[in-house]
Formats: sequence, C-alpha cells, structure tokens
Amino acid sequence: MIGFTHFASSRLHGKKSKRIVFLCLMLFFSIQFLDALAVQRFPKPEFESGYVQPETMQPAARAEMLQIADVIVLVIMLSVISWLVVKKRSRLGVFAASVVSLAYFGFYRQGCICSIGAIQNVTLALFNSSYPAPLAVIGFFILPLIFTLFFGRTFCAGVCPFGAIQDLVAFKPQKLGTRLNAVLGLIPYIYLGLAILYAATGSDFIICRYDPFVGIFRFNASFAMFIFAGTLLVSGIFIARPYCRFLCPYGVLLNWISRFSWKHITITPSTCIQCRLCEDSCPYDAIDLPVTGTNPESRGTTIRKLILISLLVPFFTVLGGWTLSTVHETLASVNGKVRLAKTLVEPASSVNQTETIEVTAFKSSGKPVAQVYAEASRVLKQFYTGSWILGCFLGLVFGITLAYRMVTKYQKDYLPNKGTCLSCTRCVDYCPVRMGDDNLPAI
Amino acid sequence: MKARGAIRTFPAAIAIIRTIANCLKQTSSASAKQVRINPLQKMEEPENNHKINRRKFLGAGVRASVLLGLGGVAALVLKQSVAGNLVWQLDPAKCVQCGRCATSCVLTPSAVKCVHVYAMCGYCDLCGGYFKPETKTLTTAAENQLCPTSALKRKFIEDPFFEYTVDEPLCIGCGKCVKGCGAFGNGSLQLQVRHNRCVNCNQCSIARNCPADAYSRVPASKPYLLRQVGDEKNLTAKTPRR
Amino acid sequence: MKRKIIIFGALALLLLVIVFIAWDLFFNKPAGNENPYAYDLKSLRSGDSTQILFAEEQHFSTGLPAIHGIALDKSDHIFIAGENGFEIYDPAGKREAAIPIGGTANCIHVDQAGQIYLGMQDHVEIYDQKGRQLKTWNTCGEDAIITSIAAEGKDVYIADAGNKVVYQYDVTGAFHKKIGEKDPSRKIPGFVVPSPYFDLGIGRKGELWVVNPGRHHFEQYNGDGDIMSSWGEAGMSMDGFCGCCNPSNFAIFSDGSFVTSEKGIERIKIYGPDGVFKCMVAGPGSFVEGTRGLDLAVDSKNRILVLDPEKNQVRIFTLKKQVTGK
Amino acid sequence: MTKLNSQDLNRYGRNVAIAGTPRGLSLLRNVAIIAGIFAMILCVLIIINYIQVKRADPLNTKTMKVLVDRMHADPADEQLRQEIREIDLLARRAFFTNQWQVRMGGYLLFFSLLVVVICVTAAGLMQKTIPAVPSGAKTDRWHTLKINRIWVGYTGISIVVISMAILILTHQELGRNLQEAINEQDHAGRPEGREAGMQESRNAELQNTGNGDSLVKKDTIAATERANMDGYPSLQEISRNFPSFRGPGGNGIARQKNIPVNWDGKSGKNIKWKTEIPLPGYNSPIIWNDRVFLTGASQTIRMVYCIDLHTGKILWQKAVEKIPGTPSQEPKIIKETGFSAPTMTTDGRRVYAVFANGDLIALDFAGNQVWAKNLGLPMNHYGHASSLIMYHDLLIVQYDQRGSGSVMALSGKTGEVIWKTSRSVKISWASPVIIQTGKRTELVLAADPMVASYDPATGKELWNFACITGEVGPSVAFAGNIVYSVNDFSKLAAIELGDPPKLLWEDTEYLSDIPSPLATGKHLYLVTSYGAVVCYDAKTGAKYWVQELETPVFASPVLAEGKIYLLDKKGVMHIFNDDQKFTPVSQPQLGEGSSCTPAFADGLIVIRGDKNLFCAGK
Repeated sequence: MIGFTHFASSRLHGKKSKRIVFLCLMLFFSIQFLDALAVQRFPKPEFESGYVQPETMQPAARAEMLQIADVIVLVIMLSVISWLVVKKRSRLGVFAASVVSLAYFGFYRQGCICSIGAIQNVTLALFNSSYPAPLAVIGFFILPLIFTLFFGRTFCAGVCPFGAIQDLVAFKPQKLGTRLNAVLGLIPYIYLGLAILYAATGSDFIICRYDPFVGIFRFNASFAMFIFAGTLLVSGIFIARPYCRFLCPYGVLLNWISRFSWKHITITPSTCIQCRLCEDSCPYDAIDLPVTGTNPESRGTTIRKLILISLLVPFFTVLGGWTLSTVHETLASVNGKVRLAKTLVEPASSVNQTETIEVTAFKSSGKPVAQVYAEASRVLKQFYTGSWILGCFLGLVFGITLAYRMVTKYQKDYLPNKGTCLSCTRCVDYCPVRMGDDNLPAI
Repeated sequence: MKARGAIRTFPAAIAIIRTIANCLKQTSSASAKQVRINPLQKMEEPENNHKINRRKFLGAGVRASVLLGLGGVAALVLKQSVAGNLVWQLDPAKCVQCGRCATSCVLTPSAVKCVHVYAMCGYCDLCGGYFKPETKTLTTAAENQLCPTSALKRKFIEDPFFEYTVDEPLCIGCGKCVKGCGAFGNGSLQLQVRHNRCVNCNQCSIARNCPADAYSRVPASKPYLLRQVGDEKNLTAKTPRR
Repeated sequence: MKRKIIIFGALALLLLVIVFIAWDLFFNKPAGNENPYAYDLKSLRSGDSTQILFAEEQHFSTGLPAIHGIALDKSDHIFIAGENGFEIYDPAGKREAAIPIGGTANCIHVDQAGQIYLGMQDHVEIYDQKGRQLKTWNTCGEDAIITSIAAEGKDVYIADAGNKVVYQYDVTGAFHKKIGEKDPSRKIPGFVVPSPYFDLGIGRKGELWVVNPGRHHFEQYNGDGDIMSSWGEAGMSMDGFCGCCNPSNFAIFSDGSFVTSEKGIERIKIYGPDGVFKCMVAGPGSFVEGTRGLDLAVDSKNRILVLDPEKNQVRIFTLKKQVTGK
Repeated sequence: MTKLNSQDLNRYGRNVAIAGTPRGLSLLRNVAIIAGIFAMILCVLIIINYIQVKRADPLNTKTMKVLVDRMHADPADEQLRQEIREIDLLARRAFFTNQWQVRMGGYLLFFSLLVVVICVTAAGLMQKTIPAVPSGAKTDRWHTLKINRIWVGYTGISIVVISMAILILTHQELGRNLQEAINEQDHAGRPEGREAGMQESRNAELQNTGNGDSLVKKDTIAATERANMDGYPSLQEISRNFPSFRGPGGNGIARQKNIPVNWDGKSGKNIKWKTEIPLPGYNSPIIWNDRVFLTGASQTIRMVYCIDLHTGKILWQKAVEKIPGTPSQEPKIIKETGFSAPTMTTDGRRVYAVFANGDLIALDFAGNQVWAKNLGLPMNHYGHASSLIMYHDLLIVQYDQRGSGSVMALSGKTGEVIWKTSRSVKISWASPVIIQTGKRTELVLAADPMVASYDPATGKELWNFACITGEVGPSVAFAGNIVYSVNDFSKLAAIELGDPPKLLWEDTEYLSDIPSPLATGKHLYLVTSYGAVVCYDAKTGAKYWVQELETPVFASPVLAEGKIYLLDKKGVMHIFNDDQKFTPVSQPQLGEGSSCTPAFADGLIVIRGDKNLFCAGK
C-alpha cells in the first residue's frame, strides 16, 4: 500500500535559516559548495562504521573574467595588426602577430570564441528573444567589423586564427584567374545565407559544425573532421586561404564593410610608378590592375546591356527566391523537430522499420504528437519564408555580381581590391617606392 | 519583429544601393573616358579637387551609416545579452541514455561523464548501475560489471552497504550505468557535462544529436543541472500526465 | 600546364570539401541509430509469456489526479487513495463516493470495522465510510514517509520508509513499539529501504509480513517483534526479485500465497506460502515502462486488483479460463 | 612602361634578395622532407588505427557477448569465467591503448607538420627572390569581364538546376502531410499516444460500468477535459472561477455565490484557514477549481505558490530560476510595487506568472515548468507591474515601458509570441482588461496618453481614445458599452464605445492612482487611494454619494452577489451594497494589513494579507 509524493516542501521552512548561514559561508568558499545545500532527498542509510558520504564534485566552468580577457586580447591584437598594416606596413610584423593570434585564439582558446561563429549567436539573439547572447560573443562579432570599417580587413590579416593557419601553409599559391574567383566567390554568400537561416530558425549553427580547423586547435575531433581539415589545408598549399576566400561567411560582411574603409592599405606608400612588380605578388588575387585601353563596345551597347541587366536583377531575385522556396523542405530537414515530425508522420516510408532513437525518446517523453506536428509545421513555415528571403538575397547577389562585371572601374594604378584584400601586406614588399619618395625614378 | 528586421536590413540595403549607384556612376564616367586619379596624388585642377572632397564626404557618410547600423544591431542584441558566459548542460530528468553523449562529443573521450550524487544513493548491494542484469554473484569480477571501461568502482562500507564511485578519466559517458540506476534504483547516477573537460563549443554537437532535447545553455555561474532534492518526481511513481 | 594541373587538383579538393558540407548537411543522417552502449532491458522485459496465467478482466479509471494506494474492505469494496482525496468503488468498479482530503495519501487500509486509515506523509488520518475524519494520529517524526498500513485485531502496523522501521499501534492510536530495528542479538537484520517502497501485510494466520526490499526478502514477525522466518532472493530471472530493492508491494491470498509487484522490470508474480515461485500475473508488457508503485489487493474471489499509477487505473486480473486450478 | 633594371631595384627595394647560403637552404629542405615523410607515415598509421577500431570496437566485441551468454547458461564454469576476465582486460587495454596511440600520433603528426611549416617558411624567407615583372601581355579587361559574366551565369543556371534536381529527388510534401496529420488529430479531438490509450480504456470502462451511470460518465468527460492540455476554457468555465486580477476578464465582477460577509482574522472566526506566504508580494490570489495561486518575490528569489483552496496547504511552490535571458541586474523597484506586483493568470491548463524583472513562466497544475522566458528588463523605475490575462489560449502581456511599449500575446502552450503590437505610450502600472461588447471581444489597455482597444486574437488596434495622462495605475472598468478610465492628476473619463468612441462624461474631483474603478452597470464606483469611495451614475456621471473611509486603499473593489467588497490598507473589508445610497453591510477585519484584491470561490473569499493568506467562509 505504498506510493507517495512530495515531502521536501514541508521541510523547506526549517531549511531557510540554514540557507542564510550558508549564503554567508559562500562568501568564503567557492560556488561549488552551493549544491551541498541539497538536502538528503531520501534518508540515507544509517551508517554505523563512521562512513562519511563524499561530496559530489562539480568542477566550475571557465571563469568569466577570462572571457573579458579574450575581448581585451582581441582589441589589442586588432589594434596592433591595424597599426602594423596601415602605418608600419610590415609583412614580418603581421606575420609575427598572426602567429601570436594563432597561438592564443587558436591553440590556447581552442578556436571556440570566434567572430565567424558569432554571426549565428547574434542572429539567434535577434530572432529568439529568449536567447541571451553573451557580451563577449557580441564583442567578437562587432569589434572586427568596426576595425574593418576603419582599416580594412586587418582582422583577416592576422587576428583570425583560421586565416593565420592557412596563411602558414600557403607555400605555393597559384593565381586562379578572375573567372574562378568570381564563381567561387559566390559560395560564401550561400554559406552565410544558410548559416543565418539555420541560426534564425534555431536549427543549428552550421558554421561551427563545419568549422574545419577547430579540431586541429584542440588536437581532438572526429575522424571525418580531421580529414576535412586536412583536405582544406592541402588545397590551401596551392589555393591560398581557401576557407577565407571561398567559404568564410564572416568574410562576406568584412568584404562589404571593407569597401567603405577609411584607411585601407595601399601597395605603394607614395606614388605608383607602374612598375608591374607587384602584379603577381598577391596570393589572393586581390590586386586590381590598372585599366588600359578602351571599351571595344560602343557606349550605346554598354548602356543597353546595363539597362538589360538592371531589369534582369529583379527577375534573378524572384527566380532565386522561388527556386529556394521549392526546396525549403529539404532545407528544413536539418531542423531536429522537422526530422522528428517527418519520421513520425511517415513511418511507412522509412526503409528500415526499426524505430529510431529519436522516436523512442519522444515516445517516452509523453509529449503529444500533435504538439510535435504543430511545432514542425511552424518551423516549416519559417523555412518557407526564410528560403524565399534567402533565395531573393542570393538572386540579388548573383544579379549584382553580373552587373558588376558589366562595368569597368577605371583606374590608373595597382590598387588592392578593398573588398577582397586580406591586408596581408605581402604586396608592400614588392613595391620599390619608399615612403615620401617623390624623387621618381627615371622610367 | 518586423520592425526589428527592417532595422537590420537597413544598413545592408544602403550598402547595396550605394554599390549599385557607384557602379552606375562609374559606367557613366567610364563612357566619358575620364581618368580616375589616385587620391594620394596631389591634384591641381580644382574640378578634381572638388570631386575628391565629394568622395571623401560620401565615404564618411557611408561609414557613419554603417557604424550606425552596426550599433543598431549591437543595441538590439545587447538588450537581451548576458554579461556572463553560457555553457552547455544536460538535464538528467530528460535524459534517455541513448549513448550519444559518448559518441557525439567533439572530444574523445566525451566531456560528458557519469556523476554520482551520493545524497541520492541507496548504497545497494545489488546496484542496477554496477551489475549486468543477469548477474548472479555480486562480485566485482569483470563478467559482472556493466561499465564497459570499468570506470564505476564498488567499495564495501558495512553490511549491507556499498559505495560506488566514478573514475572519471575512465568514464566515456555512455550512460549505461545511468540507465541501470534509473531503472532499478534511485537515479543517483546521472550524466553531466563536466566543465573542466568541456571546451564549450558554440553549438554543442551532442545537443544537436540529443534525441530527448535534454541539452540547453545554462549560465556559467550555475553550470550543473544535477537532480537533487525537492525533485520528488523521479523518486516516486510518476504522476500521470494529463 | 603543370600549373593548371595543380590548380585543378587543389580546386578538386576544395570542391570535395564543399560537396562534403552539402552532403552532410542535407543527406547524411545526423547520428547513428544504434546505441553501442545500450543497456538492454528489452530481453529482460520480454520474459516468458507462457508463465503468465492471468489475464486482465476489467479496468477502470479513477477521478484522482494521482493515485498511490489501494485497499479492500471485507465486502470487496475498493478504496483508492491518492492526491487530495480518496474514493470508494463497489466491487464492479462503480464509484460510490469521492472524498476530498487536504494533502496526499500515500497508502490506505480498511479494517474489519470499516474504518479507513490513510497514511499521509508523516501521520495517519482515520476516516469513516462517509468521509468524516475521525482521528489524526500524531506525527511519526520528521523523516517519516508512511508507505503502508495494516490492522490485525487490536494492532495497527505502520511501515515508515523514512525511518526504515515498522510501528505497532493499537486501534486507539497508542504507540506500542518499533518492529524490525537492526538487532543482531535477536537475529533481526534490519530493514534496508533505499527507495520509498516499503510494504507490509497480514498473513492468513494473523502474522505480520514485511518486505525488506534492500535485501529482497519477505520477513515474518510476531506481535512481539520477533523475526519468525524469511524468504526471497534477488535476481533478474523470473523467480527472483530484480533491481536494488524489490518487491515494492504485495498482497496475500486467502490460501497464504503472496502476490508481489516489482519496479524496474514491471512484473506481478505469485509465490506460494513457502516462497516458491508459482506463476506470473502480468509481465512488463502490460505496463508503461518506468511504472513504479503498483499497489496490490486481492479480493475474496481471488481477483487481483492492481493499482497502475502511470495509467491512473485500477486493473483487475483473473486466472485465465483455460487454466483451471493451480 | 619599361622594365626596371637591377640597379633601380637595389636602390628602391628594401627586401630584395637576401640570398641564403645554399647549405642552410638545403639543410632546411632536407629537414622539411624528412619531417614531411614522417608525417605521412604517421598519417597512414593513424588511419589504419582508426579503421581497426572502427571495424572492431574493443568495448563491444561479439566474443565477449557470446562468452557471457554461455556463462549465464553455466554459471559454475570457472574456466569460462577466467577467459572472460582475460578477454575483458585485453579489450579495455586495447581501447585505452588505442586512444593513447591516436592522441600521441596526433601530437607527433602536428609537430612534424610544424617542422615542415617552419622549414618551408624559413626557406621562403631566406630565398626571397627578386620580384619579376610578369611576362606576357596584359589581359584585355573587357574580354575578361565578358568571360567572367558567362561563367557566373552558368554557375547561376547550374545552381538552379541542382536545386530543381534536389526537389525532384527529395520531393516530400512534408508540410501538407503534417497539416493533414494535425487536422486529423483536431478532427478526432483526442490526444495521441499514451493519452489515447487512456482514453480508449476510459471508453471501455464506460461500457463496462453500464451507460446508465451518469456519475462515471460525467466524470469521464471531466477527466477527458482535463487530459486535454490544448484548447481553452469556455466562458462559463472561466466565470465559475477567478482566473485573473479582478476576476474573469479583469472586470472586477465575481459570479460566485454564498460569499461570507463576516469574519475575524484575529479570533479566527469564519476563517477556514490561514497560511503564511514565505515571500512578500502585492499580487492578488487567483483561483481555479480548488487551487489558489499567487507569487512572492524578494530581490533574488521568485516563487510561485499553489495552495489548496480547502485546506490552505501549500501544495507546491516553484522557484522561478534558470530562465533564459534573466537579466543579471535586478529591476529598479519602488516599495509600493515590490518584486512581484503582477497577478498571475490561468487557463485551467497552466498557470502563468510574471515578475518585476520581466521573468515570465508557465507552469502546469503540478508545478512543472512548461516554458519560461524573460521579456527583457522593463525600462521603468518600478519594475514590471501589469498583471497577466488570458484570452482563449493566448496569454496577454501589457509591457509598457520607456521607449518601446508593447502589448503581446503568447501561446499559452509554448510561450511563442503569437502577436505583438507596439504602443507609443508612457510607462504604466495598469493591467489589461478583456471586455465583451456584445459585438466582439476587446482587449482594453490604459496608459498615457490613451485608452486603447485591441483585437485580442490578432493584436490589431481597434480604437483609441486620448483622455488620460501620467503613469497610469488603475485599470479600466467596463459595463454597458462604457469604458471608464481614471488616473491621478488627470481625470475620470467615461467613454461610450462606438465608431468613433466618444466622451460621455468626465470628472476631476475624485481621482485614483492605485485602485481601479468598478462599473456595475447602473453605477460606477471610484475609490481613491486615500480612502474616498464615490458612487456615480454610470450614464450621466452624477454623484450619488461619497464615503470617506479614512484609511488608505490599495486594493480594487470587486462586486459579488450585489455587494461590493473593498479591502483597505489596514485589512478591513468594507462590504456595502451596490446601491444609490451608501448602505454598509459589514466591516470584517483581517487582523493584518493588505494591499491585494481578494479572490472569490463559492462560499469562500481568499484574501492576501501582508504576511498570510486567509480564506474566509461560513
């Protein structure tokens, strides 16, 4: 004739005074003791041998002060690199600083306070009011962008451990040519869009999931991720910084903002003498060559094409939106709730009839199926909207990329492309002109 | 929500408009075959000077608006930020011991370990968490142990009580013992993310694979979710869910 | 040419990476469906169904939010105790009364005179059949968790899982003595109660039977608190009691046989008066996994009434038709 | 442009050709090669190791399983036992050795690669070559762009094609299937899974016990209702209870019967029970069936209490903690508001509570958290104070704060924001009120500068009427198509609903800053916080009587059985008839001070004093 419920509540009052005493004690002891406050839930055995019940150890999480320290280090590194790039123009200095960053943010902090991933935290915080983004993460998201707005992508030059590790292995960089750059340059937009879509819907943080180098920094990852990182690094020997240029979603933001940077690095400290020495110096194909010659097309043709493309851009936008919205269910399959609802709603369609762990776990949770369906169909709707927006965005990017290749930006000198230049300062070493050297060589 | 979205897209929209405007402007200048001048070069013609000033002004304006946009995003996010850090933890009340804590962690061995809450333990001789189900002789012999790595240690205290301790470096977080303890005992063995081992990934890869949705971000100041006292549910018969 | 090959190779690697991401994201199953570390309870839970000689004849739901105890009076009326009240049903399962009480009753007992004893957290409340509260017996101490009550003649026995002891009271509410405290001189091993399931009952000769769940034993005491006999052994197999502490509840047939319930592997079994395993009443298949506190009662027609707190039902099991006699 | 000659380079180049010694260079190269080969071997070894472990997990070998099974069959076999132990030891050793190997291999691999990188980098630095002008002519810009365009275009096309291919390959119609499944369930009208099992057995039981038994039947239906955690209570069900601040809809009218008029908190006369509430709070109790809910909070602890209506026992208490987003800083509060001013609400399925710092929690009736969130630290100088109210299954939160005031509706089940309408108003204490105008249901909110009405289902503003200023404390009253709104240093306004709403009458003589007015249909009662009770004609605004209580009043008056119950700050309940003349009924005393509005159940009144919760009944 047994069974019973709560008995803790009746004892709560007696515990109150103990709690106060305990709070005082806490000033002297570490927080870990907090749980010692836990009352014996069921009277423990009465030991006669003087056995003392051990305390359950609860090692603390990383101290929050260290979090602030990370932000401080970030600011210092950003400042130092910016100074080295813009003012000092020292490749060796940038190189040294990048090694330091790699050591600190990479191997010491194990890559998991990172600006690239912070995009997702910020997105999630914007879309989910119950998710509080830690201050340090917001700092890691905003600070590099602000520095970029003033000094170009100095963050990429040597603060980002991902860039640093790839820069180290770029032994034999090959020029890819503008068309490959143009095509591959579209990938980061897709990656960024997907990352935001998945973060906004609370599905996943895909940037972190496919973070290639974090395993190296930790000396610990799954086998597949090591292979993944290895492949990327090997290709990085010949294609300099493949992640930064053709994957990095944060690079998209940096690229946009860097275009408006206040003091971007220049190849020459003074006046370009058109010596062509720097032409092959950039491993990232980020030097804009001077434009010579004239447009073979007539002005009329150019304008006609331009009008055509500007009419096509809205079309691309809608086409993109429509295309992606048609596959929104595939996109949504990344979301756990949708996956669960899918297995529940279509049990017959699954090839193997064994119940998945998810379904077993769900059944034991006692949650009504209707709730899962409702949640999943809500998520699906979010994905439908999200994929329209993402598709439109990608269509727009595509259109602008095309339009951008309709027009020629006239320039006389060799200039780093403010968007794609990673401020590595390699080209600086190739320029024969010195600061304040107005005494131009006889050419 | 909508307003927020609009604010968010605003700087991006400006940037896009600016880019397009720039392109258009440059086309027209291109067709006029004007030569774009290196801004560092001193210019004599007042017309060009004027142009440079205008560009500088425009540049400053764009920078200011980008800065404003960034500030806006930051302000929106800061409104619901926390000063401290968040860490991952699993709620033992939701845990179903699927074994993925052992297999899904980015670390090998997993940062999830079995934690023994002694205050809940019955100090049983026949421990569901220690012995394999069909065990007949209650000894520490290898054939009797449930733990695949022998991480759970059994020590005699006094008749009829035994103390069980987790040897953490050996524990792989598979949750076998947790299941046994939960099914037959008081549930004093519980899986927890150990924060001296966890590298606190931005997105916990176990959380992604957890079938019971037991993982959540918790404040780093209170990083454990051990079932303790006042949590009567798990001890008594579950109240029917109605 | 060489440059082109290099670029081509490097690009292929890069594309491989991108294809990997896309494939893994959209087409790869997120995690394996096999638990390499599964604690396999299934084989235990499936059991041998040929041993099950009883079938569920009827069940009915209760009106209480949560149910904890079942008892019968001499005319086979069914009494259910639980959260915030107790209810009375006729032998057919028709509700006759529902009486609200303050608090939760963990166990219930009806004596020969028809008085209803409710074991609250730390005290006993006594009601009459009309639902009037007659008496409240004082608290059994701060740690008390009363889990079972049984009356025999003038004695009332109360099992306290918190203090791991049985109290003997008389019907007037006077406390007499504690039974079952560890005493090597009287060969009393002491109750081991690791979880709050601690049942007692009265045998056909009026003897007191108490479960010692931590030792997986039934212990028989006389009115003076002397241990008379004991039986039972631990084991996952059919004839033993599984887990750390079982059986959780029991009831006694008119012929002195025991019907027991276990948690962990939810099963209800019958043992002869001598403790020899006889048959199963219901296996784990009949219950929701994780059901605990299956309280039992046996009526004069030898029907077994099982209180299923998970389903909030009283389930009545009778011997299968084709099996005649034991 | 001509090429530079080397002289020029020497003159201008800073880093040109620091020619490394050939010996140093070759040494570096050799080291790099050796380290590289070493790394490759390690790589291969690690991969082999991995595959080995993958193929046979030492912790899950088949041999072991077979042996253990055999041992169970023959427990006496000592030799078998030994064998198992040996294999087990080997397996564990293999497992840990393998882990050690992988780890060490990883370190070695890393360091060998590091050596390669260092050597190559150093060699690169030593070997810095003279920059050369690229050979070949400059490319034609326009041609390049054209090719780029073509490539980008093809890429775009192929992305669209791939998407379409994916669509065809993985076409699911998941959305439609889900919708169908949901509709099906709605149609069936019963919960799934285990619940369905319960339901079936209930039906079976119904047949078992015979159809004539109305008691069981009725109870079954009630139980089914309870089992259904979805949906919302009917209006009748709501009016049977007292589910929010000032009762159903927040209109200040209780439909309960047999309410006591005499009690004495000191002597205990007619006091059914008295329970100390551990934490203070100015929120009022709410009642659903036999349960009373209220909250209490201090600066750091926030609690929800559930009390048995009949015994006064605290059935459970739930600490509101670990809410995602709880601001670390505490809200600024003033003493008169406290940390838990807002009254809870319930829909009979869950209860909801909100606290001064914006913590919002939903609990089921057993005290388990269903969901919780933080609405953001309210930007005012007294913490969040507006009470909650339910409309169907939507939880309405009035969140007027500096700069970004809003009213929102959250799904009671999930906490998801269903709609949110921003309000350009000043901060306020007032609580939302739900009124039935006969044509529709409206949600009426008061805050400087206006009384505003919203569609509770969508959040669309229906009308607003500018008539009120200041930091509004009293909520509105409604009866007979007239909304009454009042605030101190502003005015009392009677607004007749219509298109557009118009001002019927106003008064500025008596104004309230805390108690809400009460409209009973014929009369409007206004209570000022200093203790004046004024009775107006509802339509004309003519004053029938004014009664000075001479004690401050913080609680709002409630109409029950034609009598008005008004609790003053000292704990005296002023009970008087709803009449054109002031006709007092009684003045029972609580025995302690109070600031809270009472709650009603049939035959019972529940009053929260400063320390204790009282229940009075005959």
